[in-house]
Amino acid sequence: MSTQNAATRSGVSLKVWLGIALFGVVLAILPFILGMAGQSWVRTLNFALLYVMLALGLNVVVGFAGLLDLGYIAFYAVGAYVWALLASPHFGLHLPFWMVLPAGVVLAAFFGAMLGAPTLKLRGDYLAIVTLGFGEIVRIFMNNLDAPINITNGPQGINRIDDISIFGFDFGRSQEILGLRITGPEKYYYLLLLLTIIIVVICARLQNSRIGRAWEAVREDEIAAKAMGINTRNIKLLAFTMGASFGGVAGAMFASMQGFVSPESFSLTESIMVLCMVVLGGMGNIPGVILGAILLSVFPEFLRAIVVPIQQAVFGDVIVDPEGIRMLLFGFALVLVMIFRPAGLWPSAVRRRELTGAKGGQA
Amino acid sequence: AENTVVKLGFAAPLTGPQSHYGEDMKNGLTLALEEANKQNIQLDGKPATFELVSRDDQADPRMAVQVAQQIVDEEVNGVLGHFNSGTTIPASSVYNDAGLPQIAMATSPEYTDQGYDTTFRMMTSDTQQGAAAGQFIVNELGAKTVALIDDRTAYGQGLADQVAKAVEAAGGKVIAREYTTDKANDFTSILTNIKSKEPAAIFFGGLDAQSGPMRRQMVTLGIKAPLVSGEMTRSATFLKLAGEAANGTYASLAGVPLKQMAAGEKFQSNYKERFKVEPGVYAPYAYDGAWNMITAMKEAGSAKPKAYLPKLASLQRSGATSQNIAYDKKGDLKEISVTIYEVKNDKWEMVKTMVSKAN
Amino acid sequence: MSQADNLLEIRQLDVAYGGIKAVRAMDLTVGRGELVSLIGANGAGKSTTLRAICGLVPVSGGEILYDGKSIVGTPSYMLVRQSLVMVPEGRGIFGQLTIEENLAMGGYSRNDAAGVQRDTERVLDLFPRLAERRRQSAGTLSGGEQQMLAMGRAMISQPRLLLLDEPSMGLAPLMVEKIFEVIRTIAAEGVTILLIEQNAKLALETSNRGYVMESGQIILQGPSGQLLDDPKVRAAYLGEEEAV
Amino acid sequence: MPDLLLVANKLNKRFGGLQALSDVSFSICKGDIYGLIGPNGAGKTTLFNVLTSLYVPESGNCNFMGHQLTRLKPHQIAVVGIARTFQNIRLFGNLSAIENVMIGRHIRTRAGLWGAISRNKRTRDEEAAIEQRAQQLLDYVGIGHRSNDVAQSLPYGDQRRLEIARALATEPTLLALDEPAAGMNASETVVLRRLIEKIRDDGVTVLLIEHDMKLVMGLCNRVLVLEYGKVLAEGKPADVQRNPKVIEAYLGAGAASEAAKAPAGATTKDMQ
Amino acid sequence: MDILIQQLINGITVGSVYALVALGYTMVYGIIGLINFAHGDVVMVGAMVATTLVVTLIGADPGSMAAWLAIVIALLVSIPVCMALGWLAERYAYRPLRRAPRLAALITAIGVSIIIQNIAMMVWGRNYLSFPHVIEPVVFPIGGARISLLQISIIVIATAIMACLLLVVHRTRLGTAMRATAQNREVAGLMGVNINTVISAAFLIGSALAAVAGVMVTTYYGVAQYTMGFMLGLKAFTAAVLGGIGNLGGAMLGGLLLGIIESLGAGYIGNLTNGVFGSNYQDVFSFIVLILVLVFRPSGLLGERVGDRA
Ligand SMILES: Nc1ncnc2c1ncn2[C@@H]1O[C@H](COP(=O)(O)OP(=O)(O)OP(=O)(O)O)[C@@H](O)[C@H]1O
Ligand SMILES: Nc1ncnc2c1ncn2[C@@H]1O[C@H](COP(=O)(O)OP(=O)(O)OP(=O)(O)O)[C@@H](O)[C@H]1O
Ligand SMILES: CC(C)C[C@H](N)C(=O)O
Ligand SMILES: [Mg+2]
Ligand SMILES: [Mg+2]
Repeated sequence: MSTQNAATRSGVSLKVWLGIALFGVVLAILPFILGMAGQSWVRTLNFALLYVMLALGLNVVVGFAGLLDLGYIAFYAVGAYVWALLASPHFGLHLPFWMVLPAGVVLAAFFGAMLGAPTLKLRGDYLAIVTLGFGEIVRIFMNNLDAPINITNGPQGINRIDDISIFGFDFGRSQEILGLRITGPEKYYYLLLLLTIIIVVICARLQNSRIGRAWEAVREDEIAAKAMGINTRNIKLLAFTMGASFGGVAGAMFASMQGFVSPESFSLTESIMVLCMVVLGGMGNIPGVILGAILLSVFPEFLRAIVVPIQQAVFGDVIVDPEGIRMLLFGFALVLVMIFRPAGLWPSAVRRRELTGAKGGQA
Repeated sequence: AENTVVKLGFAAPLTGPQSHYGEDMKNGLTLALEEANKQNIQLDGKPATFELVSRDDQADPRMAVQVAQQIVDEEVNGVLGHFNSGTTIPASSVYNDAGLPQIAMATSPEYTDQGYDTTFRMMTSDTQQGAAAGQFIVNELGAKTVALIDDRTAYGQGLADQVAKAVEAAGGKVIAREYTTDKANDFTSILTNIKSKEPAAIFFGGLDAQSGPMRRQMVTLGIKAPLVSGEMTRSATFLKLAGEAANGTYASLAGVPLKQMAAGEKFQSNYKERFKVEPGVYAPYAYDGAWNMITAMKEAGSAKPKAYLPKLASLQRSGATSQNIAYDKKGDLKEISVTIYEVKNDKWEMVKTMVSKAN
Repeated sequence: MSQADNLLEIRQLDVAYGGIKAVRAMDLTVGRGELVSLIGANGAGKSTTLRAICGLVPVSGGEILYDGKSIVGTPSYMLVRQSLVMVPEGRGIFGQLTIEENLAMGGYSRNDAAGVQRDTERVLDLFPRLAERRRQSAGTLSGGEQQMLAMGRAMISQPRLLLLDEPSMGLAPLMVEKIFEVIRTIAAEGVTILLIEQNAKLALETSNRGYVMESGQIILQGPSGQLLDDPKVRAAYLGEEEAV
Repeated sequence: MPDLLLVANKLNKRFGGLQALSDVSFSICKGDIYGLIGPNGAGKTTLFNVLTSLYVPESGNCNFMGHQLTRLKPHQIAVVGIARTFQNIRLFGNLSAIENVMIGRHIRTRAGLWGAISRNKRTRDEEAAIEQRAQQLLDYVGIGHRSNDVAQSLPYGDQRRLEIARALATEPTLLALDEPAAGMNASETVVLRRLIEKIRDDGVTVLLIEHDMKLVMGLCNRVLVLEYGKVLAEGKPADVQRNPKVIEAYLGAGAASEAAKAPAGATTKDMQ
Repeated sequence: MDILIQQLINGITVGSVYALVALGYTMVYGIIGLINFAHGDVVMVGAMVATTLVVTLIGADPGSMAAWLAIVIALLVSIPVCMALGWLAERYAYRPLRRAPRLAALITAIGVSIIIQNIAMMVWGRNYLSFPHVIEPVVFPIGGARISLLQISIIVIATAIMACLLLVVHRTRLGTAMRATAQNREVAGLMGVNINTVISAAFLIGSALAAVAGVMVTTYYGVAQYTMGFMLGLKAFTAAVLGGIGNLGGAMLGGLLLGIIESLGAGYIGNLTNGVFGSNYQDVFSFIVLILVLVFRPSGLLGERVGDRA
């Protein structure tokens, strides 16, 4: 195995490095290219990156450890609200970036563990419904904790949240750097890109580690995993915490980017959306998950951009409700992709096996 | 000579369950811009053509920021919208960053409380409306004990809170507070609770999709108290959903009935001619909003935001909805009116208009 | 043997999983009333052969004739109605159904309630352990008990051709004897049987003819007695140490 | 007096109305290959499940090198030194053979979250060692050439061997095998027998459930016979297989004579 | 006391509807292990079809036809429509995925749900349909509480249907075949069960129940709209899990319980917490009950605890 890898590594290394370098350059100038078409595309790109983080986090739970989590968005919400509460006029607190972000991550991770604890014994779809419930509980609390003491400001949400600012470098404002005008969304892009890369590296390393293997074992057969001495409780908790902390990072970024959070951004539909990204892209496979997140976050925007113009071009008028068509196409896309690529667009080797290895059954 | 193209951004829910409100607003704006284009207005030294750059925010805060950016990218000269509080507020910071004046629909008070100089309204805020409804309940209906229900949306909760304040201020008492959601259609449990406390009136902050069935269930449960609600309930849908039970329901609506508006009849006939349907509640306000902005531009002789913004702030004009349109320091309308309607014989009928001059 | 005498006839059968060929150019026949055994090492392709006959895996080449008619592509539920019954490897009992319900499933494609009832009683007589636990869910039975249940259930299906995949696996010695007795009884009643067994000695002692399979191919065939004496068979399948 | 490794005392386990184990007591010494036989449904697998804490017994206890097994969680059993295989094979079916064995190394390795993320030298060395050891174990059980094949696609016999390799990866003191020869033909069983002997010779005590009497009688130095959850007999294989109660309940006449032909386990052991 | 009784009546009525919908979830889940996210939308279609029909039959002129006759006709039409819908979804969206990983099927179900909703939106528009007010609001007092004839009908009909279903599943050949297919599809095939037929049957029965539930919802609340299936489906799914998913009795129990928990929750949280929390925490209350139940009984109230035989 390793010898084989080493051989290929030296063989194609130049090409691979060139590829990576090229990819890096593309990533580096992407916002400026998109920015030419309008800053809103940079914002779309930023959201795609946020979803990549979320999908990677959920992938740890669902893809690596095999725990179906339908309430994942709760951690995103926790991250976002921590930022909103600690850096906005709501409590008059304006704590700096390097204090708020860790707080958000830690609190999200803590919620991850809290969710994990009561659900450890549950299997498969029982877990799904409990996590779903958990997600709703978090949302409901955020929607209602404006009384008796106003903590979250309820359905009104929290407004005028601080931008991230590092050593006076404010991510929310446009400025000129070395004669180059760089806008707020563009600055956020680089920050998000950096965070995304860190998360990708962490995920990749975890997957190919002792812990990653323990997750695989739990996913494949929990009893056998126990017999191997794996403390399945801790290992599942770890998956929840890791996944949640990535969600927390994404949430904090969301809050500062938007400047506004309200509970309606953290609905069950969002959780389902992120799950779709993970599964459609290729559960358990990091590149696949990234692909899924990017496609599903951009695809609706893309449809929005074309449905009306196409109808106008073809019929000369908007005949069918554009929203209906857009969602209809989205639904069909989900169904068709799953039918033709049940393991996802870019599946991991293991998932592909699951599909072909139909031998045995339950016995 | 070349024309000055004046682009006005517009965003509202144009798809989804609230899209009819968005369409209504959009029609009102379209009417205003078409009129303006016929008037040969000179801006920045050239004849001006007005264009609407319209975007769908799906009533979703996240989308709202996204489309706000798109509108800014289009280099518009000003913004009309959004519709919901949840979308208007986050989007307003994007417009403020770009220095664009924004005239939004009703929304919760926070919109103009942010300290931005670019935020204005087309009609009353939820505070003003809630206050009127609260006063009506206590003073006109004579209900001293009131139960409140809201749907935990930014709109419903905001409105119910204002009503609560107004009720207490008028000497009434809020004796029960219950909650539902904007997706529910079973209210029997909370109504059973309320019934046991025997309030003289029930106020609901939320949509007609809820208030309709709610009213029916009140009757089934034998609750005699009247239902009072906000503008969303003053709809044909409510009448349809509540059926015979609808009678005895009150609703407050910002503004005055078209017939009583300064130039309401004229607006109504123009609108009908142009769009072949009756104007909705919001169309005349949107129409006035657009004219407010255009008037400010005319006064400044320029469509540049920096140039006409002060003129907008000091605007004083007579429009379709009121003869006395002017903004206070925050961007709220100085003179507002709220009308209360009641269902009688299965139809909405006007009860009373309450005009107040704020500040 | 003429074609009409063969209840099952396999010609040049190929079966593949993905790219891997598990069965290659296999020829095999089972005459009416015959008890034929098929032996071979782990992974030789025995189970795959049975699964192909029952339509559980797609056939990539060749013919399978049952009662003179091709059954390639016929779904398994249709085959049962033609009295072709299989007891799968690993027993395939319905864990959450009771023992009675499992047996009832054996009679699923029969239309004579009285006959099913009679056969059920017979099976319960044959396996008193099952009778003791009629209402227990089958999933809690021990391995051996489950095997008995699977056999009993198949008997209720009134097979003409019975395919058995390792019926002795996991059974206590006494039980193995008993199962083989049952197999002989069934055979004596005129049911044609194709038997896969790891216990090659017992299988060959019980059957009329045998086939030996290796890496997807038949490498030896003949009357069982003859195979039992074959030195290659003795070395490879009967575990005679001196020959290894 | 040989070292006692495991002492079970009056274990009881019920399932509803069924007494699956009643007052089962026995002891295993270091170096034993201890046979566990009995009719189908006698409670052998249940006993395994109780020993490995998958089931909690109603009463009784079980001492293993000073640990009370009944108080441990299932995952702690492997840590104190008991590894097992399953009657219905429970491999990590979609993972490759070598990954299965590498998972077995879990409790004998340490890399944690930080090690995994930073991938420091220690972690890299440990990973290399895990992989190396896993490959060794696959070679040891004789399926080294299939290390990259998916567990599920292996033939039955190889899957059983893989389960053994995976269990050995936890470095057990006691290896509990539940019908390892099921589904193997006689020749393959011979190979398996050599493997078990080798494992014993390498210092691992073996507890073996098997219905193949030739294997049991040839391999074990002591045998425990269960019937209806009760101990029917215990002792040297030669004695057990002559016990008329055992013959009647379990062996049947045929198997008794068959087994008698096998060389007695005790002698094999004495020879070493 | 009156309040308690009233809350129980409220709860049992909604609970009966939840139970009917939950049965559809559980049947499909029991057989193919799929959380059929689109099931709630089938209920919605049932409600929409029924409402449209009743409106057409007697909408303008309440005297034109007996209300009950119109509703029966509506039922007779919406049942086959829903059955066709369920069958189509199974045949073309889920069947190709029988051997696929379970989450793939789950995502497909989400896709199907989106498709049904949006087609419904195109057919019926976004506005709420109103069920005509044709049923005389006959109300019986029970002490200070009130129960309407409609509520009684809903409870009685739902109970009767559920009893029939239990008989079918536990006493008929089809039922045993269903349960066998649920356990091991391949072997069920070897027993002569045409598993495609059996799985289709589960979808057909589930969808028929959904249609009935849809008609009940729209007659009871008087509203129907294209998004209504989502919440209802979610509630019913929760109920199915509460009772033990895959278990018919569990679905019924879970449905009833959830209905009661919700209404008691909405009714009493305020009193219990001294007004700190109110009916806005109703769903939190339900989910906490659910979580507690699952912590102590990990397979739901009546779920099969398969001794996971190692
Ligand atoms: N679902 C599958 N996917 C891929 N390969 C398979 C599958 N099922 C079986 N095989 C392979 O096909 C070959 C034949 O397997 P088969 O199960 O028919 O063997 P067998 O003779 O019955 O062995 P055993 O005695 O172990 O039951 C083996 O190499 C096996 O690994
Ligand atoms: N989880 C369980 N629930 C109910 N009964 C069980 C359970 N596990 C085992 N049993 C019952 O306990 C008895 C003993 O089963 P066990 O599996 O221990 O037998 P065994 O000796 O291993 O048999 P075999 O040799 O056939 O594998 C059987 O009658 C079985 O039905
Ligand atoms: C799958 C369902 C039709 C049957 C279900 N397992 C029950 O009996 O409750
Ligand atoms: Mg086989
Ligand atoms: Mg056993």
